[in-house]
Amino acid sequence: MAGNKVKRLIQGNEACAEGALYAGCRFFGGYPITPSTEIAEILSVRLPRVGGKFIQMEDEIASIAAITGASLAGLKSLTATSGPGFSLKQEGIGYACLAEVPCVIVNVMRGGPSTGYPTGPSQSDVMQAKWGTHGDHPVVALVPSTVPEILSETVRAFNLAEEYRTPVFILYDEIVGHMREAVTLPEPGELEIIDRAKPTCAPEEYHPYDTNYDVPPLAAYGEGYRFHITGLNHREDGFPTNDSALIEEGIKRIIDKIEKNKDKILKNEEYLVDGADIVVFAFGSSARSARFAVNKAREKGIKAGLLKPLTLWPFPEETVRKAAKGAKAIIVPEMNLGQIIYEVERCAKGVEVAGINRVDGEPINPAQILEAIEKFS
Amino acid sequence: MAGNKVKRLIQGNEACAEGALYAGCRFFGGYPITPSTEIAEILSVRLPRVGGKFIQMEDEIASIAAITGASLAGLKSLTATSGPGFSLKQEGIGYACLAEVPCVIVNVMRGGPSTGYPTGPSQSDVMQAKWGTHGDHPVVALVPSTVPEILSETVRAFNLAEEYRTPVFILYDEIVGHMREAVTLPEPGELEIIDRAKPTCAPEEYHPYDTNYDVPPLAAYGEGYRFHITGLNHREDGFPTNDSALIEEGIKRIIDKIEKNKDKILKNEEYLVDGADIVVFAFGSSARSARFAVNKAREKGIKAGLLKPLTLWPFPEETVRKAAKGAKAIIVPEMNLGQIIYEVERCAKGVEVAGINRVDGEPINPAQILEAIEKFS
Amino acid sequence: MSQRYELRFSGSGGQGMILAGIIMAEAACIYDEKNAVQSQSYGPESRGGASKAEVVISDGPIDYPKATAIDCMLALTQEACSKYFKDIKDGGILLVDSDEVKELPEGNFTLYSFPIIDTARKELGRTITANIISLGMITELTGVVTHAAMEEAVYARVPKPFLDMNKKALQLGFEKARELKEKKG
Amino acid sequence: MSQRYELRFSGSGGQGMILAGIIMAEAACIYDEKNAVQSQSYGPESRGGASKAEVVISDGPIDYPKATAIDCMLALTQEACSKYFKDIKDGGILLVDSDEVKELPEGNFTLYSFPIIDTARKELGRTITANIISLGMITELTGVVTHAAMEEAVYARVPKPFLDMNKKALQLGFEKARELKEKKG
Amino acid sequence: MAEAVKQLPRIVIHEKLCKACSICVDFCPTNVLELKGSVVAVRNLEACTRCQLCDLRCPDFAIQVFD
Amino acid sequence: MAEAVKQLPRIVIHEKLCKACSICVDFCPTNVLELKGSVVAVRNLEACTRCQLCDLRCPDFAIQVFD
Amino acid sequence: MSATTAAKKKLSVPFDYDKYLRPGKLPHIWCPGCGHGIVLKSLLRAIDKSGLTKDEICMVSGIGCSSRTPGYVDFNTLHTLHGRALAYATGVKLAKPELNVIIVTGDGDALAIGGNHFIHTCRRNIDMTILVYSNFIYGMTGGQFSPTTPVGALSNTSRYGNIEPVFDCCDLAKASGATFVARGTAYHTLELERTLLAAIKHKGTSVVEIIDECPVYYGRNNKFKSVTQMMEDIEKNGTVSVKQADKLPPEKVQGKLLRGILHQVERPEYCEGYEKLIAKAQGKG
Amino acid sequence: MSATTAAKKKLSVPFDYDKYLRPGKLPHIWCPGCGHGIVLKSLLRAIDKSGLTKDEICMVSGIGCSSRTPGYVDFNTLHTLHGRALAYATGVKLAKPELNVIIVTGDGDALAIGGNHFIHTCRRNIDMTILVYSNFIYGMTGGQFSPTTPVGALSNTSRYGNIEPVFDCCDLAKASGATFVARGTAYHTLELERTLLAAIKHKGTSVVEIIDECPVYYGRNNKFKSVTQMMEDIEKNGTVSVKQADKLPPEKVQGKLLRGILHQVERPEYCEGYEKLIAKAQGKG
Ligand SMILES: Cc1ncc(C[n+]2csc(CCOP(=O)(O)OP(=O)(O)O)c2C)c(N)n1
Ligand SMILES: Cc1ncc(C[n+]2csc(CCOP(=O)(O)OP(=O)(O)O)c2C)c(N)n1
Ligand code: SF4
Ligand code: SF4
Ligand code: SF4
Ligand code: SF4
Ligand code: SF4
Ligand code: SF4
Ligand SMILES: [Mg+2]
Ligand SMILES: [Mg+2]
Repeated sequence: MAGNKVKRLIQGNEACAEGALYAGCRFFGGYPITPSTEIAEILSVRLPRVGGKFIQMEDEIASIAAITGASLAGLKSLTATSGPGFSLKQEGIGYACLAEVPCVIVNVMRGGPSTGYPTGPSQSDVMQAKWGTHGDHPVVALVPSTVPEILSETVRAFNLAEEYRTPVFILYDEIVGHMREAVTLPEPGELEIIDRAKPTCAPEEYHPYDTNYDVPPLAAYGEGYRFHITGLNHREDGFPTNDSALIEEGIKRIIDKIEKNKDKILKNEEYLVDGADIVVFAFGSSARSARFAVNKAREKGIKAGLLKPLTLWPFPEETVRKAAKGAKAIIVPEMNLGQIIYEVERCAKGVEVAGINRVDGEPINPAQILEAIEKFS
Repeated sequence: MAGNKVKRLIQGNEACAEGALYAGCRFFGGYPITPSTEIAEILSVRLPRVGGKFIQMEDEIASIAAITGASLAGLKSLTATSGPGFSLKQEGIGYACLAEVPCVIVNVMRGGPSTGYPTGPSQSDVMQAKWGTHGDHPVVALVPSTVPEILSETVRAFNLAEEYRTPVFILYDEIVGHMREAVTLPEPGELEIIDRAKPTCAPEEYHPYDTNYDVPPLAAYGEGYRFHITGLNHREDGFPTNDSALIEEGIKRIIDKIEKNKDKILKNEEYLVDGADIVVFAFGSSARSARFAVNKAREKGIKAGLLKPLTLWPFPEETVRKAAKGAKAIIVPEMNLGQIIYEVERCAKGVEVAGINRVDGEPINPAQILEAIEKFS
Repeated sequence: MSQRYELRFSGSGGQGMILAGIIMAEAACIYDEKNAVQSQSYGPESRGGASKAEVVISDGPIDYPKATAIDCMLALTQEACSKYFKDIKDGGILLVDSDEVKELPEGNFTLYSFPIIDTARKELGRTITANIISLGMITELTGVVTHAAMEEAVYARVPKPFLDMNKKALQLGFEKARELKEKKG
Repeated sequence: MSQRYELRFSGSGGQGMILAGIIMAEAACIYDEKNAVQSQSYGPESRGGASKAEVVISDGPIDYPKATAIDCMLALTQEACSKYFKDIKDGGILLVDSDEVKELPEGNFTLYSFPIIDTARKELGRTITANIISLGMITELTGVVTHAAMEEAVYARVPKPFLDMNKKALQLGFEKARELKEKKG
Repeated sequence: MAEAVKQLPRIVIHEKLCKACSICVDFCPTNVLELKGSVVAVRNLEACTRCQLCDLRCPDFAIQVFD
Repeated sequence: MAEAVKQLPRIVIHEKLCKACSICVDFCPTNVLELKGSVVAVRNLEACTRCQLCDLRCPDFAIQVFD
Repeated sequence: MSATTAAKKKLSVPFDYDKYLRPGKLPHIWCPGCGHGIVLKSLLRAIDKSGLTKDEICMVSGIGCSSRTPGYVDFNTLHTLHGRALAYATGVKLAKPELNVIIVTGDGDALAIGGNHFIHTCRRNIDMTILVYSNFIYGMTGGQFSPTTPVGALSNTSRYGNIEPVFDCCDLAKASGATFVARGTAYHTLELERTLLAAIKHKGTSVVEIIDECPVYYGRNNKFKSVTQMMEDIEKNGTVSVKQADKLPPEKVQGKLLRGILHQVERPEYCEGYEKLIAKAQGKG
Repeated sequence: MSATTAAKKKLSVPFDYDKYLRPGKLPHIWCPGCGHGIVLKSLLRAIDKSGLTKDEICMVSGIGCSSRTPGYVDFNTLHTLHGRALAYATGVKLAKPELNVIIVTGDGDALAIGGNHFIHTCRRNIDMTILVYSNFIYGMTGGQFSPTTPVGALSNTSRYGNIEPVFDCCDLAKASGATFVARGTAYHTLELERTLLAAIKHKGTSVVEIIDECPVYYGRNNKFKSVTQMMEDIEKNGTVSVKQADKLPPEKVQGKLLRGILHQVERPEYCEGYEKLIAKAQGKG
């Protein structure tokens, strides 16, 4: 036991709730769905203890709406769901993107499409996270693969949401969500906590989409700044516009604020990637299997490495490009029928890219990955 | 005027309604939304005249549900919407994919994200059409760019839906939707009409997901075949299963039925592509501007060509690869911030790929495209 | 490549500019053997304020559907005129209502000014016929569609009880434009 | 690479197999200085029928969280035993309840059979303590965690009023396993 | 003439806001207002009772009656 | 003994279906049934009134009473 | 126990449920003591009495434990999305009005996520029979409170006692326009059968709220000793028949839910209205 | 015309709407004669009387012509998604209970796509004031029938006459649990002001259905000669005040909508309930 710190064996979903509380989340709006429900259940008990609010809304659409409203009233807000609920939330996600409302949305991925296989793990909503809502919009998505990572990435998700005034997704599969691992709970002050910038100007001068900033400060309702928020394309001052130039400027800015800050948002783990012949690009629980396989391959003398993104969106294009340079092949194991491989293929020009896929509710096992490594080595 | 045929000047949305009626559509469930509403308005008048049913549901979710139910009861069914409604329908679309229910979904694209720019044209829901719902699923999407094409592609959409027992999207932008062009209405028998295969076996032997077929026949409710349909992963007989192998087999089959028949589903128009130095890959109203620009470029002696997909999903990978072979560059004009260009980049390895994008509610004009052609030539 | 001919009908909501555009397009593509594409201002604009309809006519296929270099434009209000005239191409035609459009725009085009609405009111008793008079004038001034095609197109579109009135309006348009042309001569 | 040790606790819903897994994992990663990952059967299985919990223990990081080559497995019912024993690795250990599991599986592993539930009933008056007895036995048989760690883990998890009973159950487990081992020699 | 001069109300019409819907005209109990082209106008100020109904029902914030 | 032999009902228990919820046991007006391990069993057939309540309330299609 | 006497007379031979069950599907997934199985049996008996053939019935459901019902019965069956059963059913019914459409749905499915389709279906008065299985909990997801969970009750998301007021499903149905509204319980199984038969026979939207029990999540969370106790406390003693309610002193009725047919009126049915619309459109009206 | 007398007394100086309007935003987008502007004015006068400051008010809306209101007023304003205003508002209110939340929504926004949030908000009895602008049509999308369009009425999607029965918004609100339910019209502008003031002051969910007019789509489709005629026929002659209804002969009330406060009761308010829950969770309860 490290010092006075509390080390506990907890489930992934529990770690998510702990991370949210640590990050300062004070509002949860959700609707139960397997396999994410524990997050709601835990927060229904824990939030009131810290003066926060938990509300079980009538559905997922209402949930994303409620957290958006709560965030605009000043609270760090969270919702958690799974595939079907994630699909339902898409319109509301687009709203939060365009209106630039910080919030965190967890999707504990289960088998799809449709009701699918509610208790089976999956990684098949990762492209949906990028393209699920209509219209061009910014996307930030984090993909932890261990229980401690769920905690720390949840904190990071809130930080990114606040810093960039945008919804942030946390995507992990049922395996990681329900698995128990030891976590040392961070003490207050141990992890950095970022709060959204609030305006310092006079209320009359406040523009919620002030183009002098990449990320304009966000006032909270009821604190003297009487501003307007809309899901229509709007001007700096928040009011709707039909002016083509302003419309384009507005949409571009919300995308640029992420693009420009990619360096700060991206986070990858590289394990033996330098000089590797075979690079495995894997995230979530597949990354665990991949690391296992990479170790086995190294034992066999194969120069394999693991590139594990923690930020999946924006996509680590440069990192993949670099890793692809020296490599013979990139292997992309995913619990879906091939999604992120599209991105890898796009970035890793010239190198063989091979997917390992399964959608049967079983994890991709190390043996499958090892076999592929051996084949390409 | 060609013979006795009726030639009429009609709007794109009107052509869609005409196409649906011609294809045998007898059920429309929808919820009004700009700029797709005319389709509903016209069908509310026309469907009852041919004994069909029009119902305005309480929202878009109910609309996709109602057309799925109606299709299972044997009627060819349609819904039409725009971005926000398309987002809301995503869960129901996944259901129809997994349950393999033929139906047609029109998205007349407007400016997004969120409520965005309701009266402005856009092409920014094309990736959503592929990835909008959770889980792996088949996608067929058609992208007409003229009023007559809207009519004929609507007929084709119904045919594909019926032939492959799957939802089919028709995506076009507000410009094409509201533009008027002359259309010669096809006479009965002039265009092929495909109806879904119905079972011929004894009711006791009927399996709605019979793996002996790529596309199993679909009985209609109330005609003696008492079958079960679910959005859970299911067995051949339609009942839910937790058997990993069957789950994977089921999902793969619905994807394979499209993959295997790609040749029959894909449709492209190639205009001066053979031997072209610069290929413009464009769809919808952007393809109109592109053809204009290509002609201008040819006048200037530049070997430009236009590759215009009518089927956008599945993506014409081979066609793009082939076109890329001899070319110096591929130009992808889209009324979004870069979506289909991802696919083009993925397929057109080695060739320069450049996007022309705008999201200001204005069409991409020929001059923009010409400029790009000149730049790369 | 075949020749594009671009027309823009502009005025305020309720003056029948869209109908005028549709009739022009129908005259071209149904009654003459040409191609035509008609499009219109949509959205917030359609609720009052300036309103416009565009028609592109050609012998060949029409790709880009919007007007960019206008051959002939009609403006029934000052607002519409000022807002939209800039796209008229060199050598094009601008027809305006002389009572409404007082600030005449300048440019390298032929300007015709005529009290269209007033004529509609005085000669036909209904200002709404101004759009049909305009169609007659434009047919005469541009020759982009035949008189016969325009006649057929108008007769097919207007409701029976108003047929005579509109027939008159169209003929009046032909006539007045002929006079104008002669004057310019 | 550091050594993985894989355990599987299986029985039927309600026998506390998941709790057993959690306690084992806690003994390893909180009270011993090892790493542990615990996972469990989920979903339809969790409604009656066979139930299982898995624990992987290692000195180093644990990547793949599921059991593939099991070092030690417990089976409290025949159904669980037959369903899950196949993953036991060569040289592994299988501990079964001798009253429940009559069809003993064959394989290259050491089999211990003991009336765990009956002992729980007779010696402690409550069959639910069978899982704690089992934990004692497995600790003794495998040595994968220290006795002290297991004691701490059990004491931290069970509610106060039942502490004594569970202390006894654990000690009983240690003891009975020692006897078994000695018998096997 | 010897009578106290009856002070007339002041009716302010914001012409830029008036959309000529005619609600104020039709509901004015004493027919004070009329539509003139595309805006409302005062026709008969004398008759005004200051009832404010025109203001109350004007959807466009376009008419006000001051005492 | 000279009395007409009272024909007893036949209570069929589908053991594979019974989930031992005890509803039939608890609601049987004459205590005919009992729980034995993980299934229900007939304890006192004589007392059965053929009221069918056990069947009617069994959620699992697990018990039937034939006359 | 009036059920006893009724049962004595009618059921000397046990009802043959197998006629309506799909072979090989039992045991069902419901937990020991779950009321959903009891309700299903009442429904099958009512269907049997209705004289409808299996081909004439289409059963539609959403997602939830209760919504698993269609998998077990040998009708045209459609297991849809959470909350959306009624919208799918509307499509089926309008496309084939000759089908007799029965919807089985939970309190969460019908009244939480599905509330909008619920009120709109009632409004349209489309001829369907809707069974709402009210067990005061989301069973399928493991015990979170629902719009019918009593104030103060415990659940996995109301550990401090639920503070959300409940819907009265029957009031809501009536205010929305349903033309047949009734309530039954799993305990009153023969009465429920009669109520369901009347609901099926009614032309227009029929809503029957059925109070049943989730011993696992609602029962355990709220310290019920047994299923039997739940059924006694909630279904037997917590309700009173409308027929008796008038005759009883107010204190015996207060705070209890009424059972039986609570509302029945005639109004034009939607599909019939649509046929008239078609006639009009075709110039035959 | 009792409004006349009332007006005479109170309003010798015209009300200064500018105090609450954002500068430079007029003219608004509403068509000539649209009732939404009239309603807004009643609301602003009611707010003025309530004594609330502009900072204390948060106005939330969905999508529709009526939902454009927040853009014009100088409060904390939130223009959300079609149908979802109440769910956003719930988040705002729960996060900052000291805000006075007012929702402006259309009959389509509130009762068609937004029906579920409507009934659940009423059920929770969260302290908000909901104005439903009922103009019997989807105005913003150009005139399709809505859940309040009368049977037989014409619209762009009911050219043969609407066959869908209507919701009674007030009945629905009451059955769902709203503790203040009222109706007003744009015509009865001073009465509406009083009703809205009472609604704002009420603690709990207040619903006010406001009958107003869409001359462009509902009016033209249904052959009304003018806005004035619409207001006379629908708002003036089509309604009767609850206060007078009792005194009038039944034939003068039948078929008319009641105006005024139709239902008002006290029940625990949601945010207050939540404060108690927090106290309990923190061991202070
Ligand atoms: C869109 C969506 N949201 C959430 C869920 C998760 N879910 C499944 S069933 C259910 C509630 C079931 O409760 P109820 O309808 O009362 O049925 P019961 O299980 O109690 O019979 C929920 C929340 C889902 N499947 N889909
Ligand atoms: C998800 C979604 N569906 C549909 C629409 C299109 N839409 C915008 S407003 C509206 C109806 C407005 O009617 P109502 O709420 O009655 O307001 P009104 O315009 O009549 O004041 C519709 C259908 C939309 N914006 N979003
Ligand atoms: S105040 Fe009254 S009388 Fe005077 S103009 Fe206005 S409505 Fe007419
Ligand atoms: S009511 Fe207002 S907008 Fe209408 S005419 Fe009178 S002043 Fe003009
Ligand atoms: S039929 Fe009646 S008396 Fe006989 S066992 Fe069943 S419940 Fe008991
Ligand atoms: S009611 Fe049925 S399931 Fe329950 S104990 Fe009796 S026979 Fe078994
Ligand atoms: S969880 Fe509850 S509702 Fe679901 S089957 Fe079990 S007892 Fe029934
Ligand atoms: S369309 Fe109707 S509701 Fe909308 S602003 Fe115009 S009149 Fe008002
Ligand atoms: Mg329930
Ligand atoms: Mg409306």
